[in-house]
Amino acid sequence: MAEMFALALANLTSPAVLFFALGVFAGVARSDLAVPEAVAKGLALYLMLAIGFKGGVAVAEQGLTTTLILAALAGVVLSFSMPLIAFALLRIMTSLDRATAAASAAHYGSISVVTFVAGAEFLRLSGIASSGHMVAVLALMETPAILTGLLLAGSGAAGGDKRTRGELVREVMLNGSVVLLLGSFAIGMISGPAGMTKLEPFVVDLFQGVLALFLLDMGLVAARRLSGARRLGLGGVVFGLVMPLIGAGVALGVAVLLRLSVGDAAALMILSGSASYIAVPAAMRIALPKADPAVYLTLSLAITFPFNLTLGIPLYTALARAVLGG
Amino acid sequence: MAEMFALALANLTSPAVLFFALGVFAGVARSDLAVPEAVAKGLALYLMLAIGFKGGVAVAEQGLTTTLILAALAGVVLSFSMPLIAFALLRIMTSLDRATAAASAAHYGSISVVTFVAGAEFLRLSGIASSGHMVAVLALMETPAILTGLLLAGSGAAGGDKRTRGELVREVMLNGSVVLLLGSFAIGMISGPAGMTKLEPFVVDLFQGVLALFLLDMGLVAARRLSGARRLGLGGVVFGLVMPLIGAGVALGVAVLLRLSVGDAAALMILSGSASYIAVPAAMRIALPKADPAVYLTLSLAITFPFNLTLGIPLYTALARAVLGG
Amino acid sequence: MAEMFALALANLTSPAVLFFALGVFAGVARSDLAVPEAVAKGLALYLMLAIGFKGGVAVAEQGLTTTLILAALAGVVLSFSMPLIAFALLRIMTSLDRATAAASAAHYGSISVVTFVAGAEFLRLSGIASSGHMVAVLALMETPAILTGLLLAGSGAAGGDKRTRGELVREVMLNGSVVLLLGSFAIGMISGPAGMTKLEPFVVDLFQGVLALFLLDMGLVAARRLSGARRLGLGGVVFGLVMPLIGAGVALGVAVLLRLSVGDAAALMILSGSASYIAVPAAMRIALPKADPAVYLTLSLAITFPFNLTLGIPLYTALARAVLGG
Amino acid sequence: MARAVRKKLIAIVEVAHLNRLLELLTQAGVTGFTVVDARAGRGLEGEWDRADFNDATQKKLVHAITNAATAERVFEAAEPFFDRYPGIIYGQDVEVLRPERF
Amino acid sequence: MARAVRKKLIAIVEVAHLNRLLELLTQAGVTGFTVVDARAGRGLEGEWDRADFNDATQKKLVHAITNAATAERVFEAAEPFFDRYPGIIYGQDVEVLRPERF
Amino acid sequence: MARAVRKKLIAIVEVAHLNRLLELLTQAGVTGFTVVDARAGRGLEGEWDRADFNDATQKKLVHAITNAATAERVFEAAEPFFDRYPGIIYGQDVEVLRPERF
Ligand SMILES: Nc1ncnc2c1ncn2[C@@H]1O[C@H](COP(=O)(O)O)[C@@H](O)[C@H]1O
Ligand SMILES: Nc1ncnc2c1ncn2[C@@H]1O[C@H](COP(=O)(O)O)[C@@H](O)[C@H]1O
Ligand SMILES: Nc1ncnc2c1ncn2[C@@H]1O[C@H](COP(=O)(O)O)[C@@H](O)[C@H]1O
Ligand code: NA
Ligand code: NA
Ligand code: NA
Repeated sequence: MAEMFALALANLTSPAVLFFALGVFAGVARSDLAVPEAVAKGLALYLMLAIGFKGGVAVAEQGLTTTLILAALAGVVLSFSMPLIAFALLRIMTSLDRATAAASAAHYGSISVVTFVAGAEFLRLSGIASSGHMVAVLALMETPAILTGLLLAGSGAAGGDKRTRGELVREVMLNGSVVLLLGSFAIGMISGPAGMTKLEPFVVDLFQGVLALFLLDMGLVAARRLSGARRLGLGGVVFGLVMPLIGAGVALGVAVLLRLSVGDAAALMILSGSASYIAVPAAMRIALPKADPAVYLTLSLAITFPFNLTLGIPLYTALARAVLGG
Repeated sequence: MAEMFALALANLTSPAVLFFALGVFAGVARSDLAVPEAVAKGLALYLMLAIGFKGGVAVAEQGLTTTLILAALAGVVLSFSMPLIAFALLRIMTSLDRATAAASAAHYGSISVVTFVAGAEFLRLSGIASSGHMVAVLALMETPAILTGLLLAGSGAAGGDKRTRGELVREVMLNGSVVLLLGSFAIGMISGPAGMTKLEPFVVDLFQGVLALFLLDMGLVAARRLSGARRLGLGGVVFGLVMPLIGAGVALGVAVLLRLSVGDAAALMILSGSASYIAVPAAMRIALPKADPAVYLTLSLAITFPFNLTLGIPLYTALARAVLGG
Repeated sequence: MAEMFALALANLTSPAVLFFALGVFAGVARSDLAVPEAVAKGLALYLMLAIGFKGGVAVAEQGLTTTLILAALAGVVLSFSMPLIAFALLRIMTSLDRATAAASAAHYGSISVVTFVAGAEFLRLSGIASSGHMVAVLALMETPAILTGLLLAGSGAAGGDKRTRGELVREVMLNGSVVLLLGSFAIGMISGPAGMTKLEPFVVDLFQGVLALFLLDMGLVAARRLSGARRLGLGGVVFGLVMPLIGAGVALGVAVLLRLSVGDAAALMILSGSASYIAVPAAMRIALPKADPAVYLTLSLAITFPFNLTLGIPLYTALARAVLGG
Repeated sequence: MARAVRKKLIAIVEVAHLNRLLELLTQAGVTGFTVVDARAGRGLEGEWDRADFNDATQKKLVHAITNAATAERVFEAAEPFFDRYPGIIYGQDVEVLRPERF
Repeated sequence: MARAVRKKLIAIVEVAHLNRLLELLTQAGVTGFTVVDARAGRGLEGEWDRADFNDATQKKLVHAITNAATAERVFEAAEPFFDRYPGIIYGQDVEVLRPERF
Repeated sequence: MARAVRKKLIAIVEVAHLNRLLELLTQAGVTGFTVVDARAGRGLEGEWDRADFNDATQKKLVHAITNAATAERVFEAAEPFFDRYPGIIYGQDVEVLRPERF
């Protein structure tokens, strides 16, 4: 218990979380501090390349196991199903229109790469590192939720556009972040430890620093999005805090069923509790242009992400430990 | 003496100075070599993050001392007062209008982060490294000069704009570079050596390389600005070479009074002798839009900065040693 | 023999080549994966700075030797003369107009920095690392081909523009990539091992990672350019595959004459077999605006570059070994 | 000297729908266009800014010079397009060199 | 078909004064605008270039389509604005779809 | 209120020829201009895109507000220019504040 508090405190005083807080502060105080768009995108590419590659190398070293296959299945099922819960809650708790509620719900089935990355680091420091293959689970969880979101939106989706649903799915599956994550994972698997020798200073040593700079920018963006919280209403804000707990809770149940290790269980909880802010918004603008982006971006970036980064991750980890021991 | 010459030579043949020279050469020869704007800004963010963070960690390890408080006070006083001397000289030596002279003077009270960084490296190689807390002094010196500049400009400042002086000061204090420097410093202090373990490969190992690339770009910019030197006239150019000597000289006097260590004295001289090229120009465009930016940017970037980088730093260090021993 | 196959396979499964393949895949599948322009340019600057600097330090350590002077001479002669062969072949094998054929031919006399870099890594892994001074040869080979190209284009070049040929040559020689490469080389020579101590984590440790990210982008660009292959016709495509073999073959003959080491011979073959995609296209837009850029960019980026990266480099290395022993 | 007059069309469109708009232009007969990145803006849907590192709400400006008949076809096709997707389109007369190009 | 006519305003303004200009537009009744980054330029104050890594002299282009009455209010408010700050503003007629938006 | 009318010129030009075009403008008497980066486009020579990390085919937009006489001089000088180099130029009337500037 005391140890968990110490870890939670270490999380809050880690450079990554503090740089996020600095970004939020600068944004709220309306400083002109800004990370150029191209640099922010470059940092995002780096993070996805590095995380995918390291995951792939880890799997190359451990081999494909049934645990991976089970965890992957669990992830896909969670991604498909969480938007159903989120949609129901949003319809009850808020007065959002159907399209916006469906689009927002899709975000909660999918995942946030940066939340996962911060969580993986926290697990490592807690001595219960998750397996490398959880990166594959992460990549697989990115897109299924989008399909559920489209179903929930009903006939309004892509309203009358001549594009078939098939084309939509193709565009969504080929989202840049999905391709880079899965591609880097595959490259890590193929080039294995020999490849790691070459890329280690790049993908491992620099990682925490790049993450800190990226989180500074995420803080700036979150602060800008905070102004959209009024549009959400109290119901919306509460949803953004409760939904990650539900996502993580359901994932814990699944992890118990599948007898995942504590680390993998916590990682699955973090994934399930996190909300997408890159792949899903892009897909929603294509498929549901009438859904209000201010709503889902505010929910995901300005409410759920900060919650997970600061409190969610230590909480999920503590729960995983309490339930699964370790 | 011979040792000082050897160090000065080592300075001139260090990659950082040589990359600056390469940039100047490419610019003067009108090569199309260019560092994309977003990359240059990204490098600047990195440098401020790294320098702030390292300074903060250093203070976390050493604790807050009276020396720091004294040096900080000295820095603030120097920043407030140097523009007075600069303004008087500019009015005597050049025919610049009042607003432009006031805006230019403000640059010389404030500081140049890159000059400080190059100087800190020089001091380290000279075996008289300055304390980590000099970064805090640097951050505190950025803005006071701006206020003096506004006072000097008189009623012309913000000419008739409805903004109150209070708003102006807020905008100036929340300049992105100030926020990032002070924020990173605070993060370094809070996360301390544990934070450093995570970020070391990023903020320490890469530093010299990023600095070299940044200096390449500064060389390109300085060369572009050189064409503005005609507008300055001989008086202006001489001012740009003499003023840093005065700034450093006054700082040396202050350092003797406060009994600073040789390293800290040299660092204070470098700060006081340097001229801002990010925070102050931005503030002057807001507060004194009628002041001619070609004048102050040329002075700061194309005259004072190259002088300090190549000759000023070794000279100030030699003076500090001669006067304070060590 | 078996060893060569193992090395060729290692090449194909190296992260660099795989990231290139990922880029091609993403581009062909029309994923929206993209490296921001500014980031791609920043990576290119880094690669040229790093390769130039490392080459210069290597020469500072080894000193200027007759081998270097001979190799440099050979490189310049190859650069001047290969466009003649390329032009003749293009006129026979394709129906391109004179200006486009001349512009394309110029690309094959010049060199591709990334091909060289990938080749140098391959040679290192094969245990026959080339000398540091081959970077100087590379830099010297960039521009002579452009002059030959202009001669081949005849009076059409710069058609009626008032600029003299002298101005054109100046612009070409001051191309940003040429200046940065030669400048970094000079800085490496001047600052030597002391400079390397400072920059090593930047220019050495990160190199493979940055290269991988850059190759991802090159894959994306190559895929976009592939659509231009139709315009080339079969003759053009065959030219793009045969010409590098001819370039490498001639270079091997020269290397035998000059008694270069196996590593240097292979490096010269790689340079001669590679085609420019930065300096020469830029020069051709200035000097031969009527030549079709889709043709030469497709040839260089979408045909010759992928061929060299995957098959050419191991092949040239095997040939160099077979002929020169080692 | 009186120059030939052509129509300049400008559309502001979201990045996800850019390719669809360019197809629409091409099908209407537009032979040339230039795309420019927008940086920030405000419209019916509220504000957006490129600094949001998220492409979801990024906008592009598309300029195309074309003849009057083609412009009219674009306007007709654009009506349902901008019903569905965010953005605006407008036109104006411009004087051109080499009018036969457009 | 004759399209409805509205006014397009374009202002070139320094980055430090952008927010003030947008406020001016909003107060005059403008409901939509799009900002574009300028790259380089020359004016009364001399030349500037984005490559100066220094935001001090960076400029932005602001486009806004609006109705004639609002445009007139903007012009009036812009006069003292551009007396104080560097930059220019100009207007032109454009044909629009969905004129009720503006 | 009726505003003074001036000419706005817009040229799209390749990055390698930008300085030549600016010189041409200056020689014709243009005193101010603003350059904007284009992102992608299509013309007689086919498509191009900035993402090609290669500057060879990058384009810039040059805007310049000037008076009618200067605009005419620019058009005349631009004819041989755009015969030789890729790109287009066109003009239109705009209403300006402070007309004596242009
Ligand atoms: N009146 C306008 N003037 C200029 N740009 C506009 C205007 N209205 C909308 N826009 C641009 O078009 C985008 C989408 O508009 P909307 O569909 O109204 O949200 C906005 O974010 C602006 O960038
Ligand atoms: N006549 C013009 N045409 C186009 N842009 C201009 C013109 N005059 C000024 N500008 C732009 O507005 C900026 C500020 O102008 P100024 O206040 O005259 O220095 C210049 O740097 C240009 O980018
Ligand atoms: N009709 C047009 N409308 C807008 N931009 C054009 C048009 N034609 C050409 N351009 C732009 O000018 C560039 C060069 O044109 P071109 O010389 O026709 O290849 C193209 O790549 C476009 O960016
Ligand atoms: Na989730
Ligand atoms: Na100073
Ligand atoms: Na070659």
